[in-house]
Amino acid sequence: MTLSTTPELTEETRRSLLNTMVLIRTYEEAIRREYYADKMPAFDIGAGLVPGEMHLSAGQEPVAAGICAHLTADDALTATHRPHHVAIAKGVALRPMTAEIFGREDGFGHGRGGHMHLFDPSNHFSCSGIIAEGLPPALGQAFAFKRQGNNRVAVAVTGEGAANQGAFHESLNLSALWKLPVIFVVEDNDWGISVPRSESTSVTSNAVRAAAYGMPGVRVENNSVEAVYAAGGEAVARARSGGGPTLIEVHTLRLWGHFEGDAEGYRPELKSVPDHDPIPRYRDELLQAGWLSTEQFQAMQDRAVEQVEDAIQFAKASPAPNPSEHLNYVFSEGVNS
Amino acid sequence: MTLSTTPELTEETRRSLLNTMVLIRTYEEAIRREYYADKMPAFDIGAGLVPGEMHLSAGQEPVAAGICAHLTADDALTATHRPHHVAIAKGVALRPMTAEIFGREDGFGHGRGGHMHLFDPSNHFSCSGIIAEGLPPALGQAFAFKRQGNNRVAVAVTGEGAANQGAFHESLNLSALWKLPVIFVVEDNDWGISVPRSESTSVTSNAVRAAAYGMPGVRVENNSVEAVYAAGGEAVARARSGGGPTLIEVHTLRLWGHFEGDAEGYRPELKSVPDHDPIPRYRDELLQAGWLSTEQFQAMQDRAVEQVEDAIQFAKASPAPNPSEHLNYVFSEGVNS
Amino acid sequence: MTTAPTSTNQSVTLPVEPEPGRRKLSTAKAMQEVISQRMTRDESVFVIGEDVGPYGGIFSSTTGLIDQFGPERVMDTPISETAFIGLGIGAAVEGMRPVVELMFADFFGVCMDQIYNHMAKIHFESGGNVKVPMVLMMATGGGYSDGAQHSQCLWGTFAHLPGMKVVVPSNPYDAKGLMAAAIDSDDPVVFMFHKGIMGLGWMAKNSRAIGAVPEEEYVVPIGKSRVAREGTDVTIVTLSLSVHHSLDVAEKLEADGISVEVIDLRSLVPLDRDAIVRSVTKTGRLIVVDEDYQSFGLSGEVIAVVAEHDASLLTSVSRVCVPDVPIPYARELESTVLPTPARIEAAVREAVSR
Amino acid sequence: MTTAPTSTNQSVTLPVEPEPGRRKLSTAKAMQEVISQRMTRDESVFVIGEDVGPYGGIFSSTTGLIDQFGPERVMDTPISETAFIGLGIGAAVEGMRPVVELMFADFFGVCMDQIYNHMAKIHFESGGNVKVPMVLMMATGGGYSDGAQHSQCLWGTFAHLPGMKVVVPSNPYDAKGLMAAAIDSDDPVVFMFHKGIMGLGWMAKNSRAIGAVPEEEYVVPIGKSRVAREGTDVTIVTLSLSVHHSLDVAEKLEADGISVEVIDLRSLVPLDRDAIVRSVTKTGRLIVVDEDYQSFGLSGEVIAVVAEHDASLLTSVSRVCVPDVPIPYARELESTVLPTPARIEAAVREAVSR
Ligand SMILES: Cc1ncc(C[n+]2csc(CCOP(=O)(O)OP(=O)(O)O)c2C)c(N)n1
Ligand SMILES: Cc1ncc(C[n+]2csc(CCOP(=O)(O)OP(=O)(O)O)c2C)c(N)n1
Ligand SMILES: [Mg+2]
Ligand SMILES: [Mg+2]
Repeated sequence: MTLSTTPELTEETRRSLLNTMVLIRTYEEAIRREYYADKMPAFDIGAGLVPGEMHLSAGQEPVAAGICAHLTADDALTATHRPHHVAIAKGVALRPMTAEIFGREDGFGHGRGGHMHLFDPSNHFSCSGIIAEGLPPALGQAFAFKRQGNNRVAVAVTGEGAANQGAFHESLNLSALWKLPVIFVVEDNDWGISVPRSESTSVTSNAVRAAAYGMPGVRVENNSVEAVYAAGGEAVARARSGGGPTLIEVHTLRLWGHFEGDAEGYRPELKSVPDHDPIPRYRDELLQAGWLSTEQFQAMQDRAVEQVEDAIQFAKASPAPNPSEHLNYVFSEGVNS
Repeated sequence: MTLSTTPELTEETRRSLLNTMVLIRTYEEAIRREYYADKMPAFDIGAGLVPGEMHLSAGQEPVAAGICAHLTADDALTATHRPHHVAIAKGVALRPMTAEIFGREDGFGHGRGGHMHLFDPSNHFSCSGIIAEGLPPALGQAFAFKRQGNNRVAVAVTGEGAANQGAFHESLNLSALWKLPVIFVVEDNDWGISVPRSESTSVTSNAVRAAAYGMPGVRVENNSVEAVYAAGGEAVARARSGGGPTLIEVHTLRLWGHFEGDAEGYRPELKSVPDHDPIPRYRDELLQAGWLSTEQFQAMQDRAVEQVEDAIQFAKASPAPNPSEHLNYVFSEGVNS
Repeated sequence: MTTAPTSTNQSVTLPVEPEPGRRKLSTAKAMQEVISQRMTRDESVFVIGEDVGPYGGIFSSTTGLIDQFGPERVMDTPISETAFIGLGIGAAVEGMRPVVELMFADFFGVCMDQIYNHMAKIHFESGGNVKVPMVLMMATGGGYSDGAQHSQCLWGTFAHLPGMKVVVPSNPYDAKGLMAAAIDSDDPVVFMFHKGIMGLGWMAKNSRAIGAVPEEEYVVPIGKSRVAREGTDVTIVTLSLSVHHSLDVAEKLEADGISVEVIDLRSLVPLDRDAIVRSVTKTGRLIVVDEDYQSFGLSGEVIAVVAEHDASLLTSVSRVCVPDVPIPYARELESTVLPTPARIEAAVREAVSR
Repeated sequence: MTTAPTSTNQSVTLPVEPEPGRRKLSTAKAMQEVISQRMTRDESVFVIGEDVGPYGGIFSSTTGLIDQFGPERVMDTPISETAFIGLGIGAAVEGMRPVVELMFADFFGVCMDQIYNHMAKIHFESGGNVKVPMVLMMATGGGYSDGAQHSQCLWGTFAHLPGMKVVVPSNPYDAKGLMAAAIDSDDPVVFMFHKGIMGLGWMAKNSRAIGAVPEEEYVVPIGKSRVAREGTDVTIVTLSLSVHHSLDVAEKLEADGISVEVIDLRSLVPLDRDAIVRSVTKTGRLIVVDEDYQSFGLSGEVIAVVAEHDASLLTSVSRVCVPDVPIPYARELESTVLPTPARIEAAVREAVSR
């Protein structure tokens, strides 16, 4: 399988895309390791240093890397229950993010939020665990940017399962109507937990749904980071220049379970899934074309491990929140009810 | 303006369509009369024999007549806050319906429901005042019919404003996916209360939204009862034969205010609205073509007045619900909480 | 997010509850006035919702604003409550101060996730780093035969879920001052106005729906109740339109030598627990009058607050609420389930007879 | 609608609360079993929801059903709660008996209109002419760091709104019998199962999440509470997982000579008011333990019920609930806001020390 590479990309951009993907994967592997470290042999979801549900994004790195390459810290992005890859690609700092995932005081939310509720105001990054409900707030961020008269944009990421939720429809209509600078990114990984796309979605491509709102829609096949990059570039440019919203669906891959601990009995082709891993594929392509050396790749990996392990050390060293402060942060002035 | 008449229609069918429209209009005019009768000179929404909000359907008769001509009492229909026209066309009995609108004991809901909550089980007719939320239950009725293995269908009627609500999207997707025998009818009367279609909807025709679900979509222009009849016939036949759902949007006309008492300051072209009244237009067309005589039309009107006034008399003669029974009907066995 | 405030709010501090003066306004006009004043002063305030533009709000909460501020700052939305309430949240997160109207409280079911899982929780989940300074206003209440889906109060439903303030004014003066406080608040505020207190020309109203309101801006602090009438025999704890019914009853019963104290809560969250306890301590009798459903709501909470303080204050306690039945359409039935003056009067007479 | 029942239910009457016997099941298995038994007997029963098919329900409420009954009667849905709950309503109206799963109670905000304005009100609005015999089941509760949007109980929210029964079992025996009653009921029933009582292999659980369950069908009538443990010093009124915590505490305190009575409510609607009053009359002390948010919910209602009966029974009253704060993620914080055995024990000791 060859990727449709975009001729005008520089070697550097290509390496940078790969680098982002490598950093994400390194992160997800490390979180996975930490997640299971103290839950075995009898898996207990609430036990260990990283408790609760854990939705990792391995395989979906091309979406994050390709879209976020066009964004700055001033742009906004809302993510889902599966937020790490886009957070990292968006430039969210690994230390406070990881501390939050570990439920520590130095986390973004002082341990109140957790892995599905990461808020980085300096990056205008946020996420939510309720399906498709991250879309409407992105509209408001885009609305504020438009009112400010600058060219900042908002990206709303969601899954293909989420595209059947009412909030999806309402958000696309309103953003098209008000010509808001939003990019809707649908990550089609073929599954919504155990439900295959064919049993959730009445059409084969969500891109066709863009026509229902008079907005451009594009489907990127093959989990190709360069094709995502191209589609994202066009959409972001359109939004920045006042051209309104775009819908991008990317056919991507959920390499692991829906959440950690998912036995995936419902996914018969599970064994062949790793063959489609986008990272070795892209790496080999760049190596073959001479755009990447083995040393460069090794350095990428080393740097990624270093950053990730630093963040994990930081998280582990951070204190737990003080239980006596359990009533804080409900309201800004401190009253509760 | 001429209507696109459907050649194969019999004279009788044409007269029957007109007859339904005349009955509906007669009904709405009578309700309007009764509604205002004891609210003047100072309009008080809660006063009089018919209190509360009142959404009348004058101008939208072609939709009701054209669609319901294909339905029997065994088919289901869910309507909106503006339910009278489709109720009447569906064959709902005028006496208990009117008694309910007057809040009387002999009404369908013993006075509990009112004008937005008419339930006629023998006709599988219901309505709801929450925008687009009448659609999902229609799916369930269609689902039950499908499971029963008969060829009954469910029709879900809604406004063009409602087509921007999340429930619309979810319902279309699920019905297409499960090939449910549903017909979605969008009444595009150009307005959602005071908001024109152009300020609510990002596309000019909701029929194009059908493509987002892989279902057939058709837009009927010009408020033509015969074109509605044709589109409805096709859609109902498709649903009955297992072909799944269809979306029909009809460009219709809200002849009066959103609700009674609406001054319509927002509708500048108000004065020209009556010129587009579909009933005199269709009547003249049939008269001109020789498919209707003046006597026949007069008889239609007389019969309509008779039926409607009978229903109103019935309602007025019906006792008010007994206040001591105010806790009834919460649960079937009588406990409340 | 908090890094990009666009607020041009020049406010220092507004006077707190000044003398009402002599100018009379309806509650609707008082709301329009204060929203207009805040919009004038603060570019970051804008108004969105269904029919808030040329129509001016179905219950006149926004009349005239579009003429004054134009369609850039007063926008009609599609019927997409989830999308436009979410839009308000996102704009608030970026430093704006949206005033969003949900036409009827009854419609919360189509958009509650944005309200309670997002608007109300983002500040907490972010450990205080992201603020959502937004007002979500909505009409509540029945009494004019609008049926089971358009007559509900539902404030108990909002108040039960943490993270949003819940404000329920009863009169024009409070509506203006509480709306100013709501727009100023860095926290999300649900502002629930009963249709019967708006002073609408087309709906029967209590005469107190029109009252004295200062022209200048001021705040009524959120979380402080008001003694709407002092009395010594019975405490009625109530809010919204029921305050007026209670005052009517209190006036009537004065002739019979029964002295009724009426506490207007003004907000459910925060709940002025001290004021409740203080009044019941004085009168020794408690009646909660609430147009919301009786069980699992405000009325139980008020009683529990007193019980936790001192249960001996509850030797006389009763509730006048909607008895856990949907609001019926027929006038004869609706007036039976609503907390009418007749029911309130009966409850007071019963209380003092014990 | 009522004219077209497709029910093939052959039931006469099921035994009411038979002896539990010796066979032990988890709550999840007890639920699967009874749904399967009803489906076998009644063609009109079907199951829909997200991941209820091959996955078997995220919390194992439907494991095995698709193998037994096939994809015609056990259907995975798109993530479209409004559409598929509405589908359940429409099918129920036509005489079927849907069992619909909302994966987490926390998601009610995306579909509440169908639930509270339709499922719960159609029977009333139709004057009793249209029945909605539907079960809406959902997982509730926290304790495993799932954060503010996946850990809520929220039963107070459902119970406040009229027209739906609200059932909250605490153990396998009750879950089976209450589910049978729910499927049999001609009224809509919200069936809320705490994740911590399901007996899942992958989650810490109380040992009582596995218990004796008869193999045959039976019903536990909806609306009748259970004395989970008799005692004389303090009454704990509670439900769901907190029943087990309360029993653990009661067992522990027995050694100290403190006798705790534990009332398992089993349903909020109908609420077994008599049983509450009866127990508090006996013990003279009331503690409400509730994993839902404290204010404007169940705990206030229970106290109000007693106050209305006889406030002198409330000289010792307290609440162990979630203190009006979203459920925090970090374990240290979450365990501080949940009604843990430690908090319950402290409340009991405090009560008897007075
Ligand atoms: C409103 C709502 N319904 C259901 C869920 C439970 N849920 C969490 S993730 C998920 C599947 C999402 O699928 P998709 O949108 O394709 O995203 P993916 O997990 O594949 O990234 C579901 C059903 C939820 N969080 N919110
Ligand atoms: C969820 C919800 N939002 C808002 C309303 C208030 N409302 C009632 S009718 C209406 C306009 C409906 O427009 P449309 O769907 O075009 O139907 P029409 O009135 O034109 O027949 C609105 C906004 C409602 N009833 N429900
Ligand atoms: Mg997916
Ligand atoms: Mg319309």
